[in-house]
Amino acid sequence: MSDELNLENAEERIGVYVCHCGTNIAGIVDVPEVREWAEKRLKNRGVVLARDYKFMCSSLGQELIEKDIKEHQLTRVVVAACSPHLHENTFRTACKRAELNPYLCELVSIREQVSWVHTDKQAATDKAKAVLSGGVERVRHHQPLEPLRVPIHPATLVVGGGITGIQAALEIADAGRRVYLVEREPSIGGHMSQFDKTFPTLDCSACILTPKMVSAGMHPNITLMTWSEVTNVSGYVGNFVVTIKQKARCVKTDLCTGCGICQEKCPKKVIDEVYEAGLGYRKAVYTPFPQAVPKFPVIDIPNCTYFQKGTCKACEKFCPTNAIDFNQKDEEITVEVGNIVLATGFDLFDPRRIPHYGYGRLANVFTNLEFERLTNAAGPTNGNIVLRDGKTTPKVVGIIHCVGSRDRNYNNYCSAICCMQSLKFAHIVKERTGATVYNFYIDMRTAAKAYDEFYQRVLEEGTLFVRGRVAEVTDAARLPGEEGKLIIQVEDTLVGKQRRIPVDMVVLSAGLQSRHDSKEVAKLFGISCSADAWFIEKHPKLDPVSTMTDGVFIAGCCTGPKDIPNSVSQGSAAAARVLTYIDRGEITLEPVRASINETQCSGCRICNNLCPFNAILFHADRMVSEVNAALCQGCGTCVAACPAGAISGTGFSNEQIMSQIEGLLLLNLNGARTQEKEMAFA
Amino acid sequence: MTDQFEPVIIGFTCNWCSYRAADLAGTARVKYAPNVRLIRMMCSGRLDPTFVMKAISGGADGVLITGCHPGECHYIEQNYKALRRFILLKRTLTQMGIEPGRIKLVWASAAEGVRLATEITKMVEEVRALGPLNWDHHNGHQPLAISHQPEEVAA
Amino acid sequence: MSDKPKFAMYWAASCGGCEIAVLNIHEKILDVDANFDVVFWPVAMDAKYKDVEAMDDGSILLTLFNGGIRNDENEKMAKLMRRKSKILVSFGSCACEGCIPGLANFSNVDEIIDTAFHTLTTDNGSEFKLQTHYSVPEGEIHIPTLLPRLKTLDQVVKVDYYMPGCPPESHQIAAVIDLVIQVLQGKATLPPPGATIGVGNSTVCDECKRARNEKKIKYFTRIQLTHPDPALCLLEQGIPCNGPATRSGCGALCPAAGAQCIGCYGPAEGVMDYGSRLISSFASVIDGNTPQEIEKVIDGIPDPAGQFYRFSLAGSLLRGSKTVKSN
Amino acid sequence: MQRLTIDPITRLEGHGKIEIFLDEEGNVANTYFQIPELRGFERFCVGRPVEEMPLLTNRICGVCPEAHHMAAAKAADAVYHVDPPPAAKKLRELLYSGFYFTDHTTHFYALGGPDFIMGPDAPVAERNILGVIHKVGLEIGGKVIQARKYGHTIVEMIGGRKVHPCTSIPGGLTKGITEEQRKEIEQMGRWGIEFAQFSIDLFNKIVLGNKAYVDLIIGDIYTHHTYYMGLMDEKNKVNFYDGKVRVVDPDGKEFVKYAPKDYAAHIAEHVEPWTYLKFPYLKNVGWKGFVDGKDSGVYCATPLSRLNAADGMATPLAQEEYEKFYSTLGGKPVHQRLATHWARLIELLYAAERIVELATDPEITSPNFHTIPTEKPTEGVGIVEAPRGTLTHHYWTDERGVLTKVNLIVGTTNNYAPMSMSIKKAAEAFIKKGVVVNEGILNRVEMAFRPYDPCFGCATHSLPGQMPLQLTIRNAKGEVVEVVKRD
Repeated sequence: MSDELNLENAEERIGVYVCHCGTNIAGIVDVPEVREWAEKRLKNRGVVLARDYKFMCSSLGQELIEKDIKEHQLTRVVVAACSPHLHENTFRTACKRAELNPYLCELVSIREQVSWVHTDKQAATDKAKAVLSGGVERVRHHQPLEPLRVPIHPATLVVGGGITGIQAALEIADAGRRVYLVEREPSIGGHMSQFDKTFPTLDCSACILTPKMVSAGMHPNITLMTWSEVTNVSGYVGNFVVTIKQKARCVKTDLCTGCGICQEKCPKKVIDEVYEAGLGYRKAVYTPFPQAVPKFPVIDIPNCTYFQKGTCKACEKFCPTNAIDFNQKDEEITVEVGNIVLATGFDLFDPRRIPHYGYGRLANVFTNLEFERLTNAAGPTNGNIVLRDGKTTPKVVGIIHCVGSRDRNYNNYCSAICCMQSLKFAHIVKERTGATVYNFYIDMRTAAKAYDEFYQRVLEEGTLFVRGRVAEVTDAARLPGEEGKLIIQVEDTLVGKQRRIPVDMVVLSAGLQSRHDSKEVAKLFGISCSADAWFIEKHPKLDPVSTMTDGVFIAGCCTGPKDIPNSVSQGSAAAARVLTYIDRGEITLEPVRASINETQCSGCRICNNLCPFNAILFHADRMVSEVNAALCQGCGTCVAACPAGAISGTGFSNEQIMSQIEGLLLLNLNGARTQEKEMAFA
Repeated sequence: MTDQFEPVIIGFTCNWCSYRAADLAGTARVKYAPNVRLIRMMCSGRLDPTFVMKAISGGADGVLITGCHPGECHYIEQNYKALRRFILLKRTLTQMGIEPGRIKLVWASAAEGVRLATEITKMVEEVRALGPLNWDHHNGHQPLAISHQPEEVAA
Repeated sequence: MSDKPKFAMYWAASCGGCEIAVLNIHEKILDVDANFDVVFWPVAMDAKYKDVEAMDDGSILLTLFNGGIRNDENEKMAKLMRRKSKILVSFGSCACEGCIPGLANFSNVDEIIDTAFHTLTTDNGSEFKLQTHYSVPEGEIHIPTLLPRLKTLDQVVKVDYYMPGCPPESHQIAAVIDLVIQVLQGKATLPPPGATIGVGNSTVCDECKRARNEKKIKYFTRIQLTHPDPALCLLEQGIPCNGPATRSGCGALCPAAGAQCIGCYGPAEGVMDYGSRLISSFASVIDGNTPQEIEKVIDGIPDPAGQFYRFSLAGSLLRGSKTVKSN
Repeated sequence: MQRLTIDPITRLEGHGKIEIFLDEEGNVANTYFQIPELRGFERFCVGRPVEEMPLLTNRICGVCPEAHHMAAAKAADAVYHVDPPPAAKKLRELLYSGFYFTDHTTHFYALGGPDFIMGPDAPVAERNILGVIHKVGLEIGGKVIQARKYGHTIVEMIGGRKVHPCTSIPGGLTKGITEEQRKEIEQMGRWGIEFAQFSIDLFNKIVLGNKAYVDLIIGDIYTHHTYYMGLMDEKNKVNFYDGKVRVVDPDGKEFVKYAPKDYAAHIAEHVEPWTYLKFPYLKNVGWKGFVDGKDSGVYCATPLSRLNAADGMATPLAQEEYEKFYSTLGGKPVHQRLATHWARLIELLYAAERIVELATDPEITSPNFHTIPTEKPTEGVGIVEAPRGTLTHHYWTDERGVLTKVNLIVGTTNNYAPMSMSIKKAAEAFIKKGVVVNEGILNRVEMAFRPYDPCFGCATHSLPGQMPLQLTIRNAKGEVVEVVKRD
C-alpha cells in the first residue's frame, strides 16, 4: 500500500549529455532539440544542465562531463548515446575520475535503438526524448555502489584436447599455473592428429603436433584427463567447482607402460569409426594411434569379449605389469578452478545428408577425413591412395568443394578450410599417383599467408578447376566412356554449359559444423550458442575469445570454422586472458545482487528453489531465507517473485524500473496525448 | 506525425539476448516501428507483473516482454519463470478487459535482431488496430509519486 | 466541551464490521473515553454533520475513517473529515484498498444498477428508471449518486496512516489506541506519516503455524474438493492461499481454521500492487515449462482476477477493469 | 407545503433518511423512507467461484456476517447437490446460535431496551446502555459485556474469526471443535440460559409492570395487520438455521409453507425510483402499495413475525415464555410492533437453550465435518433466518462452480415496506396540526422502526441501532422554519 516511488531525492542535480555520434545519431534525431527539451521540460525532474556533443565517448566529451560534475556539483549523469554494452564503462569511468560514484551514471541508447532503426525524424526525435526522460527518472533512484571483488582461483580448466586446447593448456602451464586438460577421447590430439599434411606448407601434421602432445602430457602443471567428460559446473568466475567424469579405462595407469602387448593379443577387431573414419580397424583394447598421449590404452567395454561373454581376458593374461583391471568403475572427480577455456572443436558435416552426391551409396565417394586417412602413412593403406577395393589406384579424381557449406539447404556459412584442404588433396593426388584431378569449386578462397601462392602452385601442377556447384555424382553411364566410372554432373559457369565428367574417385570436402552436443555443453557452462550452434563471443571483433559469462572463454573451431593457425592463436589468446585474471588475483563484478530484508521475509519459501545458482538458503531456525551474494548472479528472478516484497535488487531496483517506465511514458507519440501526459509534471 | 493513432508500447528486454538483439538490429540498420520503448533488465525472470500494470496504468497501449529462447537463458532457466508469469498475468488482464493482443511475449536470441524488429513492427500494427487503451484517462493519471496521491490533485 | 483531544470515527461505504471490531475491544473503549473527547461517532453517539462543519479545521486530533468512497456523499464527507482532522487514519480494508465492495470495479455503474434491478424476483416495469432526484407529488426527494468506481480513501484525500484488515483485529486496534494515548502522554512518538499501523512487519506465513517446504506447484485445487493436511502449508497442497503476499497482523486466523488466507490485510510494506505479487509468486513456482503444462496448472484457478485482487482491486494500479468509465 | 427531513445520523451521511411532507394544515401528507446506497453484490459476485460466496457475502454486513455466511454456505451446498455431514450442520447451527445470542443481547440492552427501561421521554443522554446500567445496577453492564463476549467466543471457535467467519465451505466446514472447546461452549450456554431468563424477568418487571408501557405496546399506533414470515422446522417450531419458510396471514392462519428452492414462486420485489432498496412482498397476494391487511402482499419478518408464524418454540423454557407471551397479549397473531422486543428475548432464551442442546450432542466433536462434493455444480438456494428477517441467497453457476447469476433477498429488506408504513403511521399519530414537534415525538417516530432492528448494513451500509434524529421543518418554499434537535 505504501509508495515505493516517493521523491525523497528530488534534490538531485542531474547532468544530461546527448551525443551526435557524428551523423550516426544526429542524422535522424534532432539532437539540439532533444537537448533543449531536456533542459526545459526535465528541469523540474532535477536536470540542471543538458549538453550535446559530436562524440561524447571522445576524451573531450568525457572531459566535458568531468568538468561539469565538478563545476556544477552534479549528483547524477545521464548520457544519451550508444548501447550501454559499448560505452557504459567509458562514462562510468569518466564519472569516477570526477569523484562521482560510477553507478550514478546512466547510459541510454538513442543510436542502436533509435537513430539506426528509425527513418521518421520526428518520431525518432520524440522517441529519443522519451528514452532520455526514462533515463533521467531512472537515474534519480540509482544508489552509489561498489563493484564486488572476487578472488581468482589460480587453476584453470581446459575442455578439449585438440590443437587449440593443447596450445591454451601449454601457455598457461608454462606460466606456472595449474591446468586441468579434459578430453573425451582416449588421447589428446583431436582432428589434427588424423591429418597427413597441413596446408600450405605441407609439413607433416603428426610431426608438428606430436611434440606439443607430448609436452602437454608430461608437463608438471598439466593434469591430463582423457577418456573424461565434464558433468557439472557450479560457482562463478574465479571460483568454479567442476565435476569431471573419468570413464573406466580398465587399465591401471600407474602400472601400464604402454607397451601395446594387450592390443596385439586382443582377439576382437572393431571398425574404427573415430580415428580411422571407418576405414580401418582397431582392437577392443586400444590406443587410437601410436603417438597417443597418454600412452595408456582403454578397453572398449561394449565391444570387449570378456565384458560381453564373460570369457577371454587375453589382455589380462598377457599384460606384463598386471595393469588390466576389469573392475574399474567410472569415477567422479571434482576440481576447483578460477577460469575455464572451452576448445571443444567441430564435427564434420555428414555428406550422407546430400544423397545426390552418393556418399555411402557409391563406394568410391570419400569424405575429406577418409581421404586424410588414405593419404596418411600411418593410415589403413599406409598412405597409398586407392579405391575402396584397397588396390586400384584412381586415374581420375574429382574433388568437390563446399559440401554442406555455403548452401542454404545445409549451412549458409563458409567452412573456411575446404578450399585450401581441397588444393592440398589435389597436390597430394598428383604427387603420389599422377592422376588427373578436377577441383569443383564455387569460388576460390585463399585469403591467408602463403595460401594463394599454394593455389598458383597447384594450378601449375595441372589440376583442372571447374567453377560450378556439382549437381550430382552418379554411376549411371549414359555416354560412351562413362561405364564403370563415377560421373560428376556440373554446370561449368565459366563456359556456361553442363558437363558430365567421369572419374574414378570422388572426394567430398565436407564442411565443418558445430559439435552435435554443443547446445548442451553451452548450457552446462552457462554460455550461449548462435543459430548454427557455434558458441557466441562476447564481441565478434573486439572480444572474440570471451563469452557473456565471466571466466568462461572459447577458442578454436567451437566458435566457428577455422584453420590451424587461427585455432592456435585463439588458444594462446584465451590463455592470455586467463593469465591476466590470475595475475590480477581478483576480479571486480557488477554489483547487481539480490538481498532479503529479514524482518519482512515471512519464510514462505516461494523463492527457495527459484535460484539455479543455489544462492538462496533457508534458515529453518529463524524461518527466513537469505541470499548468498557471492553465488547470486543478479538475474532478479527472486526479487520479482517475492510475494512479500522482501527481496530487493541493486542496479535494477523496483524504484529504478518503475520510474523509468514513468519517464518513458512522459511523452506519448500523439501530440494530443503528449499534452495530456505533461500535466503530470505541473 | 500523421493523425493516425500511434500506440506507445513499453518493451522489457533481457540484458543477454533480447537487448542485444535490439543492439544487433541497430548495428545492422534493420528498420522497425518507433512506437516501442525498451527497458533493459538483467533477465526476463526479473519481470515483475507490477511493471506491466504500471505501464498500462501509466498510459501504455501495449506491453512487449522479451527474453532468451527457452533453454538458452543466460541464467539457465529463469525465462521459464517469465513465461509462467506471463501466462497467468495475461489471463488476469483478460478478465480486466484488456485485449490479449496488447500483451506479448517474444523470445529473441542475441543473434535475432531481424526477428525482434519484425515482431515489434507486427505488434505495433496489432495494437494500432486495437486503438488507444488510455488507461490513465479513465482511471485518473498517476503522477510521478504515484500511490496515495489523491487523484484529483494528480489529474 | 472538555479540553481533551478530540476523537472521531466515521464510516463511508462499509459493512459496519469495523465498528463492531472497535466495539469488541470491550474495556479499552473506556480508555478512549477517558483520554479523548469523542466528538463524532455516528454509530455510538448523536452528532450532526453541521456540528463537525462548525469545528475549526484540524481541530479533531484523530479520526478513524472506515469504508470506501462509493457515492458523492461519501466523497464530500471524506473531504470534510480530512479538513477537520489533524490525523486521518484510513481504517479497515474498505478505506485502505476498497475491500470486497471494490470488486464492483469490474463493472461500471450502469451494469451494477441494471443487474440489481433485474434479478429473478424483481418486478420492474420496463419503464422503471432509478432517479437520484425524483419528483413526488409533494415535492422532490433525492438520493446520492454512485461514483463511476469505488475509490479508496487515499484516492480522494491525503491519508496520514493506514490500518488495514477486514476488519482490523481488535487486539491491533487496542494496541494502536494504547500507542496514541502514550504519544499524548509523551511516552511514545508517532510513526512516520504514511505508515501502515496495527500490523506485523511481514506476511501471514510469518504467523502461520503450518509446516512449509520448497514450493513446486503441480496443480491448483479448491478447498471444497479436498481434505488438506491440517499441519502442512495450504499452498503446497494446491489451495491458492494468499498468505504469502498478505500483510501479517491478524495472527493467521484463517489458515489456523483450515481455510486459505483470502488477503483481507492487504499487501506487505512497500508493495505497490498486491495482485501482482501473487501472480508473480504463484506463477514462479508452477511446475511446468511448456505453455501447455503451465496453462493446465493455471486452469485450477477459475477466477485469477478475483483471486488476486479480491480485496485490493480499487486500490490496485489498474483500479478496476477496462469497462469502468471515466471519472 | 411543509417538509420534515429526518435524517438518521447526519444530513450528508446518507444511511437511510426519512422525508415527511406536511400539508398546509401541518398534517402528514406523505412519508418517504429512502435507502441511498447500493454496492452491487449481485453484479460483482458473478464470475467468482461459489466457495468464496460465504466469504464475500460476509462483507454485505459486518453486523450479521454470520447470517450471510450461513445462507451462502447452504446455497453453495445446494449448488453442488452435496449434503454436509450431520456434525457440520450442527456446528454451523451452534455457531449461528452463538451469533443470535450476541446479537439479540446487543439489541435489547443497547438499542431497543432503553426506550422502555428509561422511558420514551427520558433524555437521550440517559436513554442508552449506560442509562440502563445506572437504573438497573452496575453488575448488569458486566453481564451484557459478558454475554456479547460469550457469543463472539462461540462464533470464533467454530467460525475461525470473531467478525466475518471463514470456515463454512460447500459440503461442510474446514474444521471441527475439540472436547475442551465443547465443554467451554456448554458452560457458556448454561450461563446464557440464566442470562436470558434474567433479561426476561427484567422486561416483565420494568415493562409489563408499567401500565403506560403496556398501553403503548398494545395501542394502535404501532400496530399493522400484515402477513408474517419465518423459518420453521417440520414441527413448525422456530428454527434459525434450517427448515421451510412458513407464512401466516393477518389472522394467523398458514398462508403457505415453502421449501427454500421455491422462494421465487412466492416472493417478488417491488421497486421505487427514489430508493436503492427494493420492497419484497408476497407474489400470490400482490403489491398494493404501503398498506396492511389481508389483500396487501406486505409481510413482516422479525422475531415477532417468527413467533406469529410458528406453532411454538423447540426448547422447553422458550416454549413456556412463548405461551406466556401470547396469553398476555391476547392470542395469536400479535400485530403490535413493540412486542417485538419481548419476542426477541424469547428467541434469546431459545438461542441459549439451543447452544446447550447442540454442545451436548455426542456428534458435535466428530472429525467428520466435511463431505467432498462429487456432483456437477449447477444452481442452488440457501435460506436462513437472520435476526432481522428471512435471508435468501440464490446462485447459478457454470460447470466449474463459477457464478453466472446471483439473487439476494436480505433480512432487513423484508421489512422495508412495513417499516415505511410504521414510520408513516407514527408520524401521522404524533405530528398533527397544532402539535409542536418535540423530542418525544421524534423518539416515538424512531421507536416505530427500532423494533425492526433495521440493519441497513444488509441493504446499504449503515449500522442498526440508535439513530439520532433531527427534524427540520420547512415551509412550502423549502425554507427552514424550525429545527428540532435531540441533544
